[in-house]
Amino acid sequence: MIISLVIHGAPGTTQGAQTALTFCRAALAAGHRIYRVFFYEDGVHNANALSVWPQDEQDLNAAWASLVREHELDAVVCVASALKRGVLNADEASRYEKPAASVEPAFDISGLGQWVDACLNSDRVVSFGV
Amino acid sequence: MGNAALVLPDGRRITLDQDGYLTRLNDWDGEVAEALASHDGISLTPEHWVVINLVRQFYQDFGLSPATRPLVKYVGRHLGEDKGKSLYLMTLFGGKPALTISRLGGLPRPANCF
Amino acid sequence: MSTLHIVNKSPFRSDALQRCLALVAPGDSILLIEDGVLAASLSTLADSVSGRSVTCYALIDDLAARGVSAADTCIRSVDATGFVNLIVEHRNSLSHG
Amino acid sequence: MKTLTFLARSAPYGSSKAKALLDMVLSAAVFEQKIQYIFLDDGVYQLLAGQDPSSLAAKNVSAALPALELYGVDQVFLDLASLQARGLSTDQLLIPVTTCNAADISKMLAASDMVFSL
Repeated sequence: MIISLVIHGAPGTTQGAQTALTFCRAALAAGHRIYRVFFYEDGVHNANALSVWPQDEQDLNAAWASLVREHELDAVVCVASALKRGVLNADEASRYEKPAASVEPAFDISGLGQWVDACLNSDRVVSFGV
Repeated sequence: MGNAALVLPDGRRITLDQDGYLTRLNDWDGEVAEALASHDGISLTPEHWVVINLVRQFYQDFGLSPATRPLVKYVGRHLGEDKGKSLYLMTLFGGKPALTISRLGGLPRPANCF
Repeated sequence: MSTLHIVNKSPFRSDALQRCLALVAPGDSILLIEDGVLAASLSTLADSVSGRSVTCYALIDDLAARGVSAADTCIRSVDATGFVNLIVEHRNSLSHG
Repeated sequence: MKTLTFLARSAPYGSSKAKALLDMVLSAAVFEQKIQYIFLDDGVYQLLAGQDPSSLAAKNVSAALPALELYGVDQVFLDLASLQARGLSTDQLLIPVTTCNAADISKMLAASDMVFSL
Protein backbone atom coordinates (compact mmCIF):
# COMPACT_ATOMS: atom_id res chain seq x y z
CA MET A 1 0.00 0.00 0.00
CA ILE A 2 1.12 3.59 -0.67
CA ILE A 3 1.24 5.69 2.49
CA SER A 4 2.17 9.32 3.17
CA LEU A 5 2.80 10.99 6.51
CA VAL A 6 2.13 14.53 7.69
CA ILE A 7 4.16 15.57 10.72
CA HIS A 8 3.05 18.54 12.80
CA GLY A 9 5.17 18.19 15.94
CA ALA A 10 8.66 19.46 16.72
CA PRO A 11 11.22 16.88 17.84
CA GLY A 12 11.89 16.85 21.56
CA THR A 13 8.78 18.90 22.38
CA THR A 14 5.99 16.43 21.73
CA GLN A 15 6.18 12.76 21.00
CA GLY A 16 4.52 12.92 17.59
CA ALA A 17 7.69 13.09 15.50
CA GLN A 18 9.10 10.02 17.28
CA THR A 19 5.84 8.11 16.82
CA ALA A 20 5.92 9.00 13.14
CA LEU A 21 9.51 7.81 12.76
CA THR A 22 8.70 4.46 14.38
CA PHE A 23 5.57 4.15 12.22
CA CYS A 24 7.54 4.97 9.08
CA ARG A 25 10.16 2.32 9.83
CA ALA A 26 7.47 -0.28 10.55
CA ALA A 27 5.59 0.55 7.35
CA LEU A 28 8.76 0.21 5.28
CA ALA A 29 9.65 -3.04 7.03
CA ALA A 30 6.19 -4.39 6.20
CA GLY A 31 6.81 -3.70 2.52
CA HIS A 32 4.62 -0.60 2.11
CA ARG A 33 5.73 2.29 -0.02
CA ILE A 34 6.15 5.68 1.64
CA TYR A 35 5.19 8.17 -1.07
CA ARG A 36 6.10 11.28 0.87
CA VAL A 37 6.76 12.58 4.38
CA PHE A 38 5.45 16.13 4.64
CA PHE A 39 6.62 18.29 7.54
CA TYR A 40 4.16 21.05 8.41
CA GLU A 41 4.06 23.81 11.03
CA ASP A 42 6.36 22.93 13.97
CA GLY A 43 7.14 19.64 12.22
CA VAL A 44 9.68 21.48 10.06
CA HIS A 45 12.04 21.54 13.05
CA ASN A 46 12.68 17.84 12.35
CA ALA A 47 14.58 18.96 9.26
CA ASN A 48 16.90 21.36 11.11
CA ALA A 49 20.48 20.26 10.45
CA LEU A 50 21.85 22.62 13.12
CA SER A 51 20.28 20.87 16.10
CA VAL A 52 22.60 19.27 18.67
CA TRP A 53 21.27 16.54 20.97
CA PRO A 54 22.85 15.33 24.23
CA GLN A 55 25.01 12.21 23.72
CA ASP A 56 22.72 10.06 25.85
CA GLU A 57 19.54 10.88 23.93
CA GLN A 58 18.44 9.65 20.53
CA ASP A 59 19.17 12.40 18.01
CA LEU A 60 15.77 12.48 16.33
CA ASN A 61 16.91 14.92 13.65
CA ALA A 62 19.76 12.59 12.69
CA ALA A 63 17.43 9.59 12.82
CA TRP A 64 15.06 11.23 10.29
CA ALA A 65 17.93 12.25 8.05
CA SER A 66 19.35 8.74 8.02
CA LEU A 67 15.95 7.12 7.38
CA VAL A 68 15.30 9.54 4.53
CA ARG A 69 18.70 8.78 2.99
CA GLU A 70 18.61 5.03 3.54
CA HIS A 71 15.21 4.63 1.87
CA GLU A 72 15.52 7.61 -0.48
CA LEU A 73 12.28 8.97 0.95
CA ASP A 74 10.68 12.05 -0.52
CA ALA A 75 10.85 14.29 2.56
CA VAL A 76 9.37 17.76 2.09
CA VAL A 77 9.22 20.65 4.52
CA CYS A 78 6.47 23.23 3.99
CA VAL A 79 8.12 26.42 2.79
CA ALA A 80 5.78 28.82 4.58
CA SER A 81 6.21 26.95 7.89
CA ALA A 82 9.96 26.58 7.38
CA LEU A 83 10.74 30.21 6.58
CA LYS A 84 8.93 31.42 9.71
CA ARG A 85 10.90 28.99 11.85
CA GLY A 86 14.32 29.60 10.34
CA VAL A 87 14.58 26.31 8.48
CA LEU A 88 16.23 27.55 5.28
CA ASN A 89 18.29 26.11 2.47
CA ALA A 90 21.14 28.04 0.84
CA ASP A 91 18.83 29.58 -1.78
CA GLU A 92 16.34 30.83 0.78
CA ALA A 93 19.09 32.08 3.10
CA SER A 94 20.51 34.10 0.22
CA ARG A 95 17.08 35.29 -0.94
CA TYR A 96 16.23 36.67 2.48
CA GLU A 97 19.81 37.70 3.39
CA LYS A 98 20.01 35.39 6.41
CA PRO A 99 23.35 34.31 7.89
CA ALA A 100 23.04 30.54 7.55
CA ALA A 101 21.30 27.68 5.82
CA SER A 102 19.84 25.26 8.34
CA VAL A 103 17.89 22.57 6.53
CA GLU A 104 19.21 19.03 6.37
CA PRO A 105 20.04 18.60 2.64
CA ALA A 106 18.14 15.30 2.42
CA PHE A 107 14.89 17.31 2.76
CA ASP A 108 13.27 19.46 0.08
CA ILE A 109 11.58 22.76 0.80
CA SER A 110 8.33 23.16 -1.11
CA GLY A 111 4.72 24.21 -0.83
CA LEU A 112 1.48 22.66 0.39
CA GLY A 113 0.94 21.59 -3.22
CA GLN A 114 3.29 18.70 -2.38
CA TRP A 115 0.97 17.70 0.43
CA VAL A 116 -2.04 17.76 -1.90
CA ASP A 117 -0.04 15.72 -4.42
CA ALA A 118 0.68 13.20 -1.64
CA CYS A 119 -3.07 12.94 -0.92
CA LEU A 120 -3.79 12.32 -4.59
CA ASN A 121 -1.11 9.65 -4.99
CA SER A 122 -1.38 7.76 -1.69
CA ASP A 123 -3.85 5.19 -0.42
CA ARG A 124 -3.49 6.54 3.11
CA VAL A 125 -2.25 9.78 4.67
CA VAL A 126 -1.55 9.66 8.41
CA SER A 127 -1.11 12.80 10.55
CA PHE A 128 1.21 12.85 13.56
CA GLY A 129 1.76 15.35 16.35
CA VAL A 130 -1.49 17.29 15.99
CA MET B 1 23.90 38.03 -2.92
CA GLY B 2 22.06 41.35 -2.73
CA ASN B 3 18.51 41.78 -3.88
CA ALA B 4 17.44 43.41 -7.11
CA ALA B 5 16.15 46.93 -7.18
CA LEU B 6 13.87 48.95 -9.36
CA VAL B 7 14.86 52.55 -10.07
CA LEU B 8 11.92 54.78 -10.89
CA PRO B 9 12.01 57.79 -13.25
CA ASP B 10 11.96 60.10 -10.19
CA GLY B 11 15.06 58.36 -8.82
CA ARG B 12 13.28 56.36 -6.09
CA ARG B 13 14.95 53.01 -5.51
CA ILE B 14 12.54 50.14 -4.74
CA THR B 15 14.05 46.88 -3.50
CA LEU B 16 12.67 43.61 -4.79
CA ASP B 17 13.26 40.03 -3.78
CA GLN B 18 14.73 37.52 -6.21
CA ASP B 19 11.33 36.78 -7.70
CA GLY B 20 10.50 40.42 -8.25
CA TYR B 21 8.14 40.91 -5.31
CA LEU B 22 8.37 44.13 -3.29
CA THR B 23 10.48 43.83 -0.16
CA ARG B 24 8.30 46.49 1.50
CA LEU B 25 4.62 46.41 0.54
CA ASN B 26 4.24 50.10 1.44
CA ASP B 27 6.51 51.03 -1.47
CA TRP B 28 3.72 50.23 -3.90
CA ASP B 29 2.06 52.94 -5.94
CA GLY B 30 0.99 53.46 -9.56
CA GLU B 31 4.47 54.35 -10.75
CA VAL B 32 5.93 51.24 -9.12
CA ALA B 33 3.32 49.13 -10.92
CA GLU B 34 4.18 50.81 -14.23
CA ALA B 35 7.89 50.16 -13.70
CA LEU B 36 7.35 46.51 -12.66
CA ALA B 37 5.14 46.01 -15.71
CA SER B 38 7.55 47.56 -18.15
CA HIS B 39 10.28 45.35 -16.71
CA ASP B 40 8.00 42.44 -17.69
CA GLY B 41 7.52 43.96 -21.15
CA ILE B 42 3.91 44.92 -20.39
CA SER B 43 2.60 48.38 -21.09
CA LEU B 44 -0.29 49.07 -18.72
CA THR B 45 -3.58 50.07 -20.35
CA PRO B 46 -6.82 50.96 -18.57
CA GLU B 47 -7.85 47.30 -19.03
CA HIS B 48 -4.75 46.21 -17.11
CA TRP B 49 -5.42 48.75 -14.39
CA VAL B 50 -8.96 47.59 -13.75
CA VAL B 51 -7.62 44.09 -13.09
CA ILE B 52 -4.69 45.28 -10.96
CA ASN B 53 -7.07 47.30 -8.82
CA LEU B 54 -9.33 44.26 -8.49
CA VAL B 55 -6.47 42.05 -7.26
CA ARG B 56 -5.68 44.69 -4.66
CA GLN B 57 -9.32 44.71 -3.64
CA PHE B 58 -9.25 40.89 -3.43
CA TYR B 59 -6.34 41.15 -1.00
CA GLN B 60 -8.09 43.91 0.97
CA ASP B 61 -11.27 41.83 1.18
CA PHE B 62 -9.83 38.41 1.97
CA GLY B 63 -6.19 38.82 3.08
CA LEU B 64 -5.13 36.36 0.38
CA SER B 65 -3.03 36.56 -2.74
CA PRO B 66 -5.41 34.78 -5.10
CA ALA B 67 -4.83 31.60 -7.05
CA THR B 68 -5.93 31.77 -10.68
CA ARG B 69 -9.37 30.17 -10.38
CA PRO B 70 -10.70 32.41 -7.58
CA LEU B 71 -9.22 35.48 -9.26
CA VAL B 72 -10.93 34.59 -12.54
CA LYS B 73 -14.28 34.18 -10.74
CA TYR B 74 -13.77 37.44 -8.86
CA VAL B 75 -12.96 39.31 -12.08
CA GLY B 76 -16.01 37.77 -13.74
CA ARG B 77 -18.21 38.89 -10.91
CA HIS B 78 -16.96 42.49 -11.08
CA LEU B 79 -16.33 42.99 -14.81
CA GLY B 80 -18.75 40.56 -16.39
CA GLU B 81 -18.54 36.98 -17.50
CA ASP B 82 -16.79 37.81 -20.79
CA LYS B 83 -13.78 38.99 -18.79
CA GLY B 84 -14.00 36.30 -16.10
CA LYS B 85 -11.87 33.93 -18.15
CA SER B 86 -8.28 32.95 -17.61
CA LEU B 87 -7.69 33.52 -21.34
CA TYR B 88 -8.64 37.19 -20.93
CA LEU B 89 -6.18 37.60 -18.06
CA MET B 90 -3.47 35.70 -19.96
CA THR B 91 -3.93 37.94 -22.98
CA LEU B 92 -3.31 40.94 -20.76
CA PHE B 93 -0.64 39.59 -18.41
CA GLY B 94 0.85 36.48 -20.02
CA GLY B 95 1.41 32.94 -18.78
CA LYS B 96 0.75 32.79 -15.04
CA PRO B 97 -1.73 35.62 -14.65
CA ALA B 98 -2.55 35.35 -10.94
CA LEU B 99 1.12 35.47 -9.96
CA THR B 100 1.95 38.31 -12.34
CA ILE B 101 -1.08 40.43 -11.44
CA SER B 102 -0.43 39.93 -7.71
CA ARG B 103 3.21 40.93 -8.14
CA LEU B 104 2.37 44.03 -10.19
CA GLY B 105 -0.34 44.88 -7.69
CA GLY B 106 2.15 44.90 -4.83
CA LEU B 107 0.66 41.94 -2.98
CA PRO B 108 2.84 39.81 -0.71
CA ARG B 109 4.60 36.89 -2.28
CA PRO B 110 2.28 33.85 -1.92
CA ALA B 111 3.30 31.81 1.11
CA ASN B 112 3.00 28.57 -0.80
CA CYS B 113 4.19 28.08 -4.33
CA PHE B 114 1.84 25.59 -5.91
CA MET C 1 -15.51 1.41 5.18
CA SER C 2 -14.42 2.80 8.48
CA THR C 3 -12.23 5.28 10.26
CA LEU C 4 -9.29 4.71 12.58
CA HIS C 5 -9.55 7.36 15.28
CA ILE C 6 -6.14 8.17 16.75
CA VAL C 7 -6.07 9.86 20.16
CA ASN C 8 -2.76 11.10 21.55
CA LYS C 9 -3.87 13.28 24.48
CA SER C 10 -4.39 12.36 28.12
CA PRO C 11 -8.11 12.18 28.97
CA PHE C 12 -7.31 14.08 32.16
CA ARG C 13 -5.87 17.09 30.32
CA SER C 14 -7.81 17.19 27.10
CA ASP C 15 -11.28 16.36 25.87
CA ALA C 16 -9.83 14.81 22.68
CA LEU C 17 -11.06 11.35 23.66
CA GLN C 18 -14.55 12.67 24.47
CA ARG C 19 -14.68 14.50 21.13
CA CYS C 20 -13.48 11.34 19.43
CA LEU C 21 -16.19 9.25 21.12
CA ALA C 22 -18.80 11.71 19.85
CA LEU C 23 -17.82 10.98 16.25
CA VAL C 24 -17.08 7.26 16.38
CA ALA C 25 -19.37 5.18 14.19
CA PRO C 26 -20.04 1.44 14.27
CA GLY C 27 -17.18 -0.39 12.57
CA ASP C 28 -14.66 2.33 13.48
CA SER C 29 -11.69 1.71 15.74
CA ILE C 30 -9.92 3.83 18.31
CA LEU C 31 -6.15 3.72 18.69
CA LEU C 32 -4.64 5.29 21.80
CA ILE C 33 -1.07 6.52 21.35
CA GLU C 34 1.35 8.71 23.31
CA ASP C 35 -0.43 10.29 26.31
CA GLY C 36 -3.67 8.95 24.89
CA VAL C 37 -2.84 5.52 26.34
CA LEU C 38 -3.53 6.92 29.82
CA ALA C 39 -7.19 6.36 28.96
CA ALA C 40 -6.50 2.62 28.70
CA SER C 41 -6.40 2.40 32.47
CA LEU C 42 -9.94 3.75 32.71
CA SER C 43 -12.71 1.21 32.84
CA THR C 44 -15.04 3.98 31.60
CA LEU C 45 -13.56 3.75 28.11
CA ALA C 46 -14.76 0.17 27.81
CA ASP C 47 -18.19 1.29 28.99
CA SER C 48 -18.40 4.09 26.43
CA VAL C 49 -17.74 1.81 23.49
CA SER C 50 -19.51 -1.33 24.64
CA GLY C 51 -22.32 -2.33 22.33
CA ARG C 52 -21.20 0.16 19.64
CA SER C 53 -19.15 -2.24 17.48
CA VAL C 54 -16.06 -0.15 18.10
CA THR C 55 -12.69 -1.77 18.79
CA CYS C 56 -10.10 -0.09 21.01
CA TYR C 57 -6.35 -0.47 20.68
CA ALA C 58 -3.41 1.02 22.55
CA LEU C 59 0.19 1.29 21.41
CA ILE C 60 2.16 -1.14 23.53
CA ASP C 61 5.39 0.91 23.68
CA ASP C 62 3.47 3.90 25.00
CA LEU C 63 1.76 1.80 27.68
CA ALA C 64 5.08 0.27 28.75
CA ALA C 65 6.89 3.61 28.78
CA ARG C 66 4.32 4.99 31.20
CA GLY C 67 4.07 1.87 33.31
CA VAL C 68 0.35 1.58 32.78
CA SER C 69 -1.60 -1.39 31.58
CA ALA C 70 -4.95 -1.74 29.96
CA ALA C 71 -7.68 -2.01 32.61
CA ASP C 72 -9.86 -4.12 30.44
CA THR C 73 -9.10 -6.90 28.02
CA CYS C 74 -11.34 -5.15 25.51
CA ILE C 75 -8.41 -2.83 24.81
CA ARG C 76 -5.94 -4.64 22.60
CA SER C 77 -2.26 -3.82 22.65
CA VAL C 78 -0.54 -3.30 19.30
CA ASP C 79 3.06 -2.63 18.33
CA ALA C 80 4.19 -0.35 15.50
CA THR C 81 3.54 -3.05 12.91
CA GLY C 82 0.03 -3.45 14.32
CA PHE C 83 -0.41 0.33 14.00
CA VAL C 84 0.55 0.10 10.31
CA ASN C 85 -1.89 -2.79 9.83
CA LEU C 86 -4.69 -0.76 11.41
CA ILE C 87 -3.97 2.09 8.97
CA VAL C 88 -4.16 -0.39 6.09
CA GLU C 89 -7.37 -2.02 7.34
CA HIS C 90 -9.32 1.22 7.77
CA ARG C 91 -10.40 3.42 4.90
CA ASN C 92 -9.03 6.55 6.53
CA SER C 93 -7.56 7.80 9.79
CA LEU C 94 -8.42 10.79 11.92
CA SER C 95 -5.77 12.13 14.28
CA HIS C 96 -7.76 13.97 16.94
CA GLY C 97 -5.88 17.10 18.05
CA MET D 1 -10.76 13.16 -7.53
CA LYS D 2 -10.47 12.49 -3.81
CA THR D 3 -12.81 13.46 -1.02
CA LEU D 4 -10.87 15.36 1.62
CA THR D 5 -12.55 16.25 4.90
CA PHE D 6 -11.23 18.98 7.16
CA LEU D 7 -12.29 19.30 10.79
CA ALA D 8 -11.67 22.82 12.08
CA ARG D 9 -11.74 22.42 15.86
CA SER D 10 -9.53 25.18 17.25
CA ALA D 11 -10.39 28.76 18.11
CA PRO D 12 -8.49 31.36 16.08
CA TYR D 13 -5.49 33.40 17.30
CA GLY D 14 -4.50 31.32 20.36
CA SER D 15 -2.59 29.00 18.05
CA SER D 16 -1.81 28.80 14.34
CA LYS D 17 -4.07 25.78 13.85
CA ALA D 18 -7.03 27.62 12.32
CA LYS D 19 -4.78 29.25 9.72
CA ALA D 20 -2.80 26.06 9.11
CA LEU D 21 -5.98 24.12 8.32
CA LEU D 22 -7.37 26.94 6.16
CA ASP D 23 -4.15 26.91 4.12
CA MET D 24 -4.59 23.16 3.58
CA VAL D 25 -8.18 23.67 2.47
CA LEU D 26 -7.25 26.43 0.01
CA SER D 27 -4.37 24.35 -1.40
CA ALA D 28 -6.60 21.32 -1.89
CA ALA D 29 -9.16 23.61 -3.55
CA VAL D 30 -6.59 24.80 -6.08
CA PHE D 31 -6.23 21.15 -7.12
CA GLU D 32 -10.01 20.92 -7.47
CA GLN D 33 -10.63 18.08 -5.04
CA LYS D 34 -13.96 17.38 -3.33
CA ILE D 35 -13.69 19.21 -0.05
CA GLN D 36 -15.83 19.04 3.09
CA TYR D 37 -14.89 21.80 5.55
CA ILE D 38 -16.52 21.19 8.93
CA PHE D 39 -16.38 23.61 11.86
CA LEU D 40 -16.92 21.99 15.25
CA ASP D 41 -15.79 22.19 18.87
CA ASP D 42 -13.85 25.45 19.43
CA GLY D 43 -13.54 25.73 15.66
CA VAL D 44 -16.98 27.34 15.57
CA TYR D 45 -15.34 30.51 16.95
CA GLN D 46 -13.54 30.84 13.61
CA LEU D 47 -16.89 31.61 12.00
CA LEU D 48 -17.92 34.45 14.32
CA ALA D 49 -18.49 37.82 12.66
CA GLY D 50 -16.78 40.86 14.13
CA GLN D 51 -13.29 39.46 14.69
CA ASP D 52 -10.73 42.24 15.04
CA PRO D 53 -7.24 40.93 15.82
CA SER D 54 -5.53 44.16 14.69
CA SER D 55 -4.25 44.94 18.18
CA LEU D 56 -2.65 41.50 18.34
CA ALA D 57 -0.70 42.24 15.15
CA ALA D 58 -2.34 39.08 13.80
CA LYS D 59 -3.98 38.65 10.41
CA ASN D 60 -7.75 38.28 10.49
CA VAL D 61 -8.22 34.58 9.68
CA SER D 62 -11.95 35.04 9.17
CA ALA D 63 -11.38 37.49 6.30
CA ALA D 64 -10.64 34.56 4.01
CA LEU D 65 -13.92 32.77 4.74
CA PRO D 66 -16.04 34.72 2.24
CA ALA D 67 -13.46 33.73 -0.43
CA LEU D 68 -14.04 29.98 0.10
CA GLU D 69 -16.84 30.00 -2.44
CA LEU D 70 -14.52 31.66 -5.03
CA TYR D 71 -12.07 28.82 -4.41
CA GLY D 72 -14.84 26.34 -5.15
CA VAL D 73 -15.23 25.27 -1.51
CA ASP D 74 -19.00 25.15 -1.16
CA GLN D 75 -19.39 22.24 1.27
CA VAL D 76 -19.00 24.17 4.53
CA PHE D 77 -20.62 22.71 7.63
CA LEU D 78 -21.14 23.73 11.22
CA ASP D 79 -21.79 21.40 14.13
CA LEU D 80 -24.84 22.98 15.72
CA ALA D 81 -24.30 21.33 19.11
CA SER D 82 -20.81 22.85 19.36
CA LEU D 83 -22.25 26.28 18.58
CA GLN D 84 -25.06 25.95 21.12
CA ALA D 85 -22.74 24.58 23.82
CA ARG D 86 -20.80 27.85 23.51
CA GLY D 87 -23.89 30.02 23.87
CA LEU D 88 -23.73 31.15 20.23
CA SER D 89 -26.29 31.18 17.47
CA THR D 90 -26.16 31.00 13.69
CA ASP D 91 -27.08 34.68 13.25
CA GLN D 92 -23.66 35.61 14.67
CA LEU D 93 -21.78 33.93 11.84
CA LEU D 94 -19.83 35.64 9.08
CA ILE D 95 -20.73 33.30 6.23
CA PRO D 96 -23.66 31.02 5.45
CA VAL D 97 -22.98 27.42 6.46
CA THR D 98 -24.94 24.19 6.53
CA THR D 99 -25.67 23.04 10.05
CA CYS D 100 -25.07 19.41 10.92
CA ASN D 101 -24.82 17.08 13.89
CA ALA D 102 -22.36 14.43 15.05
CA ALA D 103 -24.14 11.69 13.11
CA ASP D 104 -23.88 13.73 9.91
CA ILE D 105 -20.16 14.24 10.54
CA SER D 106 -19.68 10.51 11.11
CA LYS D 107 -21.33 9.87 7.75
CA MET D 108 -19.08 12.41 6.04
CA LEU D 109 -16.01 10.82 7.64
CA ALA D 110 -17.05 7.41 6.39
CA ALA D 111 -17.26 8.75 2.85
CA SER D 112 -13.85 10.48 2.97
CA ASP D 113 -10.59 9.35 1.44
CA MET D 114 -8.57 11.43 3.87
CA VAL D 115 -9.35 13.41 7.01
CA PHE D 116 -7.40 16.26 8.56
CA SER D 117 -8.22 17.77 11.92
CA LEU D 118 -6.61 20.81 13.55
